[in-house]
Amino acid sequence: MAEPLAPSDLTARLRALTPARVGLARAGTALATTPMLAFQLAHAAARDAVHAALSDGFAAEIAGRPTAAVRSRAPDRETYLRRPDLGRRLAAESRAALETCRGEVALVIADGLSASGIAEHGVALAEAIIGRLAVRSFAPVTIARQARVALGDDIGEALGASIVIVLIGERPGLSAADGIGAYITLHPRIGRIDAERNCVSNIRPGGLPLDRAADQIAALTNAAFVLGETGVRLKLTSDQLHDSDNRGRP
Amino acid sequence: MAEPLAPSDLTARLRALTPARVGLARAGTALATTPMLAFQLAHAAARDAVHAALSDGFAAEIAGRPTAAVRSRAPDRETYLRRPDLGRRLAAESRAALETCRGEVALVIADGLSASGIAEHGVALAEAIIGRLAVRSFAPVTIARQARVALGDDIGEALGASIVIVLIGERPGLSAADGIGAYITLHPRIGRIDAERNCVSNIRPGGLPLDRAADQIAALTNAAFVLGETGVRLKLTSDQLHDSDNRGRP
Amino acid sequence: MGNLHVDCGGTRYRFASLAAVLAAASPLRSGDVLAGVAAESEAHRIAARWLLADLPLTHFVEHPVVPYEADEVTRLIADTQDHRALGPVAGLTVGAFRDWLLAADGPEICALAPGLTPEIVAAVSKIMRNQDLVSVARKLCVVTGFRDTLGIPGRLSVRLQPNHPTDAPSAIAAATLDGLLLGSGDAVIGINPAGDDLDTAQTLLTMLDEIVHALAIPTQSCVLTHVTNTLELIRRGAPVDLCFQSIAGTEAANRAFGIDLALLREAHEATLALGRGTVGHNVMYFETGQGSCLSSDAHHGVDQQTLECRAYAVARAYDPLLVNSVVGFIGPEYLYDGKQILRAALEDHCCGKLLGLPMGLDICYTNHAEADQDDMDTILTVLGVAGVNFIMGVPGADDIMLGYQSTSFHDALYIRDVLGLRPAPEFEAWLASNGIMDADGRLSGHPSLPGLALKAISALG
Amino acid sequence: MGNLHVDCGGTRYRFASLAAVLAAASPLRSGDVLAGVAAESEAHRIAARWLLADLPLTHFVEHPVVPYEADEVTRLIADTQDHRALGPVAGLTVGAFRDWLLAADGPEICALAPGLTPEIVAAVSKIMRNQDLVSVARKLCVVTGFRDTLGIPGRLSVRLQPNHPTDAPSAIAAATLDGLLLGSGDAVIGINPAGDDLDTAQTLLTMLDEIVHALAIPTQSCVLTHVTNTLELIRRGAPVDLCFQSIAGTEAANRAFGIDLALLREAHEATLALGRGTVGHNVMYFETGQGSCLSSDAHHGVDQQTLECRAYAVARAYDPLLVNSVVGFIGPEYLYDGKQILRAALEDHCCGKLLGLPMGLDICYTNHAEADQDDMDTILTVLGVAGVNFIMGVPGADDIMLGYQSTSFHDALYIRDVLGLRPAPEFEAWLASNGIMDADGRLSGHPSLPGLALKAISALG
Ligand code: B12
Ligand code: B12
Repeated sequence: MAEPLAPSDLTARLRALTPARVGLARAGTALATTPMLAFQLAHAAARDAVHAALSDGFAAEIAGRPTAAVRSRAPDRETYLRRPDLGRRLAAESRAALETCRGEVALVIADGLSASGIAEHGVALAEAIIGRLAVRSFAPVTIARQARVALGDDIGEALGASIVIVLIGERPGLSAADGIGAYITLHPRIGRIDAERNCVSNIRPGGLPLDRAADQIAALTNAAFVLGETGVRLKLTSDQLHDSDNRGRP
Repeated sequence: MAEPLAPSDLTARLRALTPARVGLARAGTALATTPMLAFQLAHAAARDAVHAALSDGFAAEIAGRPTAAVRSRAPDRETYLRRPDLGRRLAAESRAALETCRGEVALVIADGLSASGIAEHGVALAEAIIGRLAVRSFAPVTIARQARVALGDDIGEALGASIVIVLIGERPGLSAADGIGAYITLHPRIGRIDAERNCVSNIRPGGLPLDRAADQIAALTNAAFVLGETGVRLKLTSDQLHDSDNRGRP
Repeated sequence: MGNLHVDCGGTRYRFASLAAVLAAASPLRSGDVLAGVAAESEAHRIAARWLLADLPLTHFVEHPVVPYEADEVTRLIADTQDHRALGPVAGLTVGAFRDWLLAADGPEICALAPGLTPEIVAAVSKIMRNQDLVSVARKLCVVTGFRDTLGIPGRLSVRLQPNHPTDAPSAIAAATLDGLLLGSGDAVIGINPAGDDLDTAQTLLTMLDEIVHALAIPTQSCVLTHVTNTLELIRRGAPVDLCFQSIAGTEAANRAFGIDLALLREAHEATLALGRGTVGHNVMYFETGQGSCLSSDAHHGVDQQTLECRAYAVARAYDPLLVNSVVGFIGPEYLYDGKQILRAALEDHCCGKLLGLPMGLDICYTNHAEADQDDMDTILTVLGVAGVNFIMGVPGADDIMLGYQSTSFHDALYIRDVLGLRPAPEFEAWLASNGIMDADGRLSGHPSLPGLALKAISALG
Repeated sequence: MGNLHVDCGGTRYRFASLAAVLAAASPLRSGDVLAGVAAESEAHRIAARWLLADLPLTHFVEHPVVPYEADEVTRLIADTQDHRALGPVAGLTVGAFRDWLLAADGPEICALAPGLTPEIVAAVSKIMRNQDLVSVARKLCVVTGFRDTLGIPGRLSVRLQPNHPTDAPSAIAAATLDGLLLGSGDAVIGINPAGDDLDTAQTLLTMLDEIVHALAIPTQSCVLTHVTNTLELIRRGAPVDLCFQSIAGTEAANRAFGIDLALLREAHEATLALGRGTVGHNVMYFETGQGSCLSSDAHHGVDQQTLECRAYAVARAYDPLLVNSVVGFIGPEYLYDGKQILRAALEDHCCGKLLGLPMGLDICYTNHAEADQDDMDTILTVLGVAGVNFIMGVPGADDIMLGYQSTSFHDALYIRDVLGLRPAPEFEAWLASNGIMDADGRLSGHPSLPGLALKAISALG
């Protein structure tokens, strides 16, 4: 390290430090052909990822309990992409079905803008969260299709839940299409605004690992009950977020 | 005219000489708001004109004789616009129907890219042409929908005609959506190329008047029989084209 | 409201409100369709434009699109308008105002800014063609400063955006170094943190501050966390250069973002009090983007572009260093394809500048939108001609945390090259003295890399 | 042909021929879909690009996309290729050639032209982004001359297009005057005649010639009639400056246009023999445009952009003054919307220049296409940055005879203004001496109108 680095060594060093597209080969000042085509290939894949769907029988049960499959009012992917308003509301029959169930914590697994992360890690993440919040009563986990974040408000309201945790597929990026975002909202009801939620983002093996994410989600959930709200006023330190035994002492 | 013209007088002079958008008001060097919006309004109208259709019973008879309605293989306007190849071939039932008729001259009235000019002046133009070519035998005039110019080759072949005259709606412009183009092809058959046709264009009251157009079309038709071909080698002088008694002496 | 109707192309078109006219006059975009306020046909759209062109500018002042009583943004607009500044155009219609803008010179137009309201600016932009939005914008120069001077004509700056999905400092430092060596970073080195916790934010701020000081870079850093977090970080004594916040054009939409005007004022004052700027004292960094009001159901039936202009009215109350419209960021729900993104980018840039703001553009798209890198090239080229203050610089154009594609360090080199644009002067001198760029503004090919890299790496340690 | 396949993203893609690879590698456009040669998916398209990038340039010479025996355009390409000129890039693959083009300087690239074939140029353009097509093209300068000098860097010329539905001379003169007073006409004053008869063409040529000489305008005129008509007009002694013809990229498509290479040679020689040029002797004016081969069913399964490049190979055999791609002219059947038109315009411009041609662009659209004036503004701006030699100037952008919209005299003023571009030097001096433009290249506002107008009007009498 006392030796000056040659440019190519530097490139290698930078690339070892981050999955970002650093140290790219150039042609003049432009991107060289190889990284340019690699980008285009990744774009084609990411565009396909948007259209991936959860398989039909996906996660019929979780942690030994049956789940409830619900749909938003967006009938198909095309409509979903153009009509976020429909993705935020439960289809009438889904709402009716949920109203027969109850529970303190509503956990929602939703396709969002990319179903792949949810398909691969959604159940594991849900189980990790349930494990950490074992003292609480859970409503049946809902599997939501064509869902936006705010669909959790409708679900939570229907279930009479005190809090809703939505695990949703984040929009696919060029380098990863399997990110999950977790959005936590105390006292869910239709009309909640985003300032009243908390968010844990980029949950995936190449991003925030599942177990650390589950720690943070559990910590935020517990802290929400103590503070009496979620949202911008609920702030935790790194220690609090990463303490897997956190029981909600902000 | 010996007096120097003020710029505004010049603008008025220019505008009196041409329907083109000359002498437009400026804002800086850009187009002023009023002519800019007038342009946008014209564009909205022209876009609609593309989608105009010939009415259902349009021109059931011409010059006292029943016409034959035919369609190309493009089932609707959307397809027509994207598939010129389909607009060049007769639908199977149309081809079959025509094969039962005969005539030396096939006259086709076709919607093309704008039906409005055809709807307004198509019949009058057809009658003027028939009048000028009274010595020849005409097959039933065909009314063609979703048609391209080369549909005339299919029609002429089906009718066993020696020559086909296609009167077709030219693409609508901003200032006029009612132009008709006349395309004349000797010995029509599928596969004729454009170099084997002649064209008389911009036929409309604000362009080439109907009677002068009919003169030219008749002159070209007669000359075609004398020369034994249509296309780039068939050239007429102004005198020949504008002589309404022309009997084809090139 | 008066009787809003117009006869156009043989049809009479009636409009229920001024907001309805504005909305129908907007070029087609998916967000307005989603909101149910878009024109029903092209002819309807042009009719609305004719009507709009004939309305006097005063009409917009007399008829706020969102009620004064119901919305603090409307109150801010009305209460701070400097009617005298409107001077030369006060008596014009919207159509005549467009003509005036195209004929006037830059300083004349800039002088209007305190008198212009977002609605006036939105109205005139709706009857401007793309080329008008370029012509007018490029006459306007809005200069701001902190550790370097941004917005000087002939210059184009870059926000270096080194995000990482777990906010790993070494990864972020690597991306930062990559960008610096490619000439990016003069607008700001700004990290979007994936997480929301203060400790991480503080760690990142400290790291950036060390890099900036160790390498003596004339630029500023920022962690784009929520304004309440930045306030807390300031209290903790973290090295905060700029205070960031996303803002929107209605009180309700801002509430959904967890902010109000008082909070922004507090943040502005607290950041200003740190006195960390050297060449200037613009300390706020705002992000906006068409669609956010509608997304939080806080749009009051107003079209998304007019609302975007209202967000600029919020921004200008706090004297920002940077205002960035993240124009294709949310997705096709609001701007469907490359054409809509380009149009919105030109509107945002021109309208923001008319209101006196230092506009930059995050020229970008998501993977659910109908757009690709070719569209970005187009938008970048046109925005460059329009004189945008700054753009984003993301490694390889791929943001691995936010999940979208923006412009890259290489894209910035492209646009600087083809248009002869240069970095901010202080930063340009720094690039030259470190052998990164030569005097012509071209990558020298022989940067004093090792030294720089070593310094950067030791700054981390 | 070798074994054309590639493994990409976990799938193996096979291609039946080089033409199939080229077609699949093209950005999406309606004409290729219509021809049934477009890629089946985005992934398929990118796979074709990977494959293409790895092919050596020599491959294209060895495997003509249209057989040598069957097509005189192929023979022209093969028989006139100067292999030595390819020198520095002869051993490269397509991908490496792209890199080379981006790094090389203009003169180095221009020196390649005689060695480049249309297929090589088409191939590399397919793996270039929009920004690459701008960057590379703007380095290339192709200068030609007749009565003024066209294509000098920093200059942008305009074809004045004063068409009329019945070819009325006074109407055409009025439109011509309008354009001249707005600074247009340095590329050529060129009329498309509505009719096909020689007398009218001769009348129009004579009128233009009188205007040009009475006003001493350093420019050339043209009546864009069929080449056989122009030959006849030359025989008649009409004042022919330039010989026009539409051309295409295959022998069969040219036959549908009523031409072949021998006819063009004859026309070139006849026009050259008139010796009417002063500063230069480029006498041909060609128009091209993607889609014409397909339209006449003469495409041999080759994509429309590769065929367009082959039309340039035809053009360069006759040393043209002007080559104009009428890029959106035919309609959405071939280029669907503003995005496809822009992309094609950038390709045509860059590829034509690579082959050594003086490229202009008719930036235009029809009313059945998904495009509008905003798209034209965008395309014009980007093409201006790319350094296009000339554009069209149509009164108010509305061609009242051809039924389509192009760029206007005002649009030309816009692009010259925002990019600091000036007319051809001889024409610029003429504009200045007649008080039409001031020294900064701005409309002076006080042209010596009356004198000019009187002269023009008496020229008609
Ligand atoms: C799109 C987006 C936005 C858009 C949302 C508008 C829209 N209609 O989509 C805009 C630009 C407005 C936005 C704003 C903000 N965002 Co945001 N946003 C994202 C992004 C890139 C994608 C989200 C996504 O895919 N959602 C999935 C789809 C299926 O759900 P959806 O229902 O369509 O989207 C909703 C949520 O995403 C929500 N949302 C968006 N951002 C945030 C942030 C918070 C804290 C919450 C609770 C909700 C929320 O808004 C949408 C509409 O309701 C994520 C990063 C990522 N990779 O996920 C960051 C992200 C979620 N946002 C973030 C932040 C910090 C913000 C801001 C607080 C920034 C600021 N200082 O003001 C603001 C305000 C948010 C709020 N309270 O409303 C952080 C959250 C960090 C954390 N762990 O808490 C993230 C992770 C990115 C980042 N690091 O900056 N954002
Ligand atoms: C589009 C167009 C073209 C396109 C046609 C390609 C296509 N796929 O559409 C291109 C650019 C290739 C073209 C080329 C030429 N054209 Co042209 N073209 C037109 C235009 C603008 C519109 C035609 C239209 O709307 N057709 C109606 C639709 C529904 O029919 P379509 O089946 O889709 O179109 C077919 C015909 O239009 C035909 N066509 C096009 N031009 C010409 C010209 C002649 C002489 C013939 C016989 C046929 C023909 O080609 C199309 C495909 O088969 C007209 C002007 C106008 N306002 O009409 C000029 C026009 C018809 N063309 C004209 C000319 C002169 C030519 C050229 C001969 C120019 C030249 N010197 O090379 C060439 C070659 C034509 C040929 N023999 O093939 C003149 C004809 C003058 C006359 N009275 O004879 C016109 C009137 C315009 C002009 N003044 O320049 N043209």
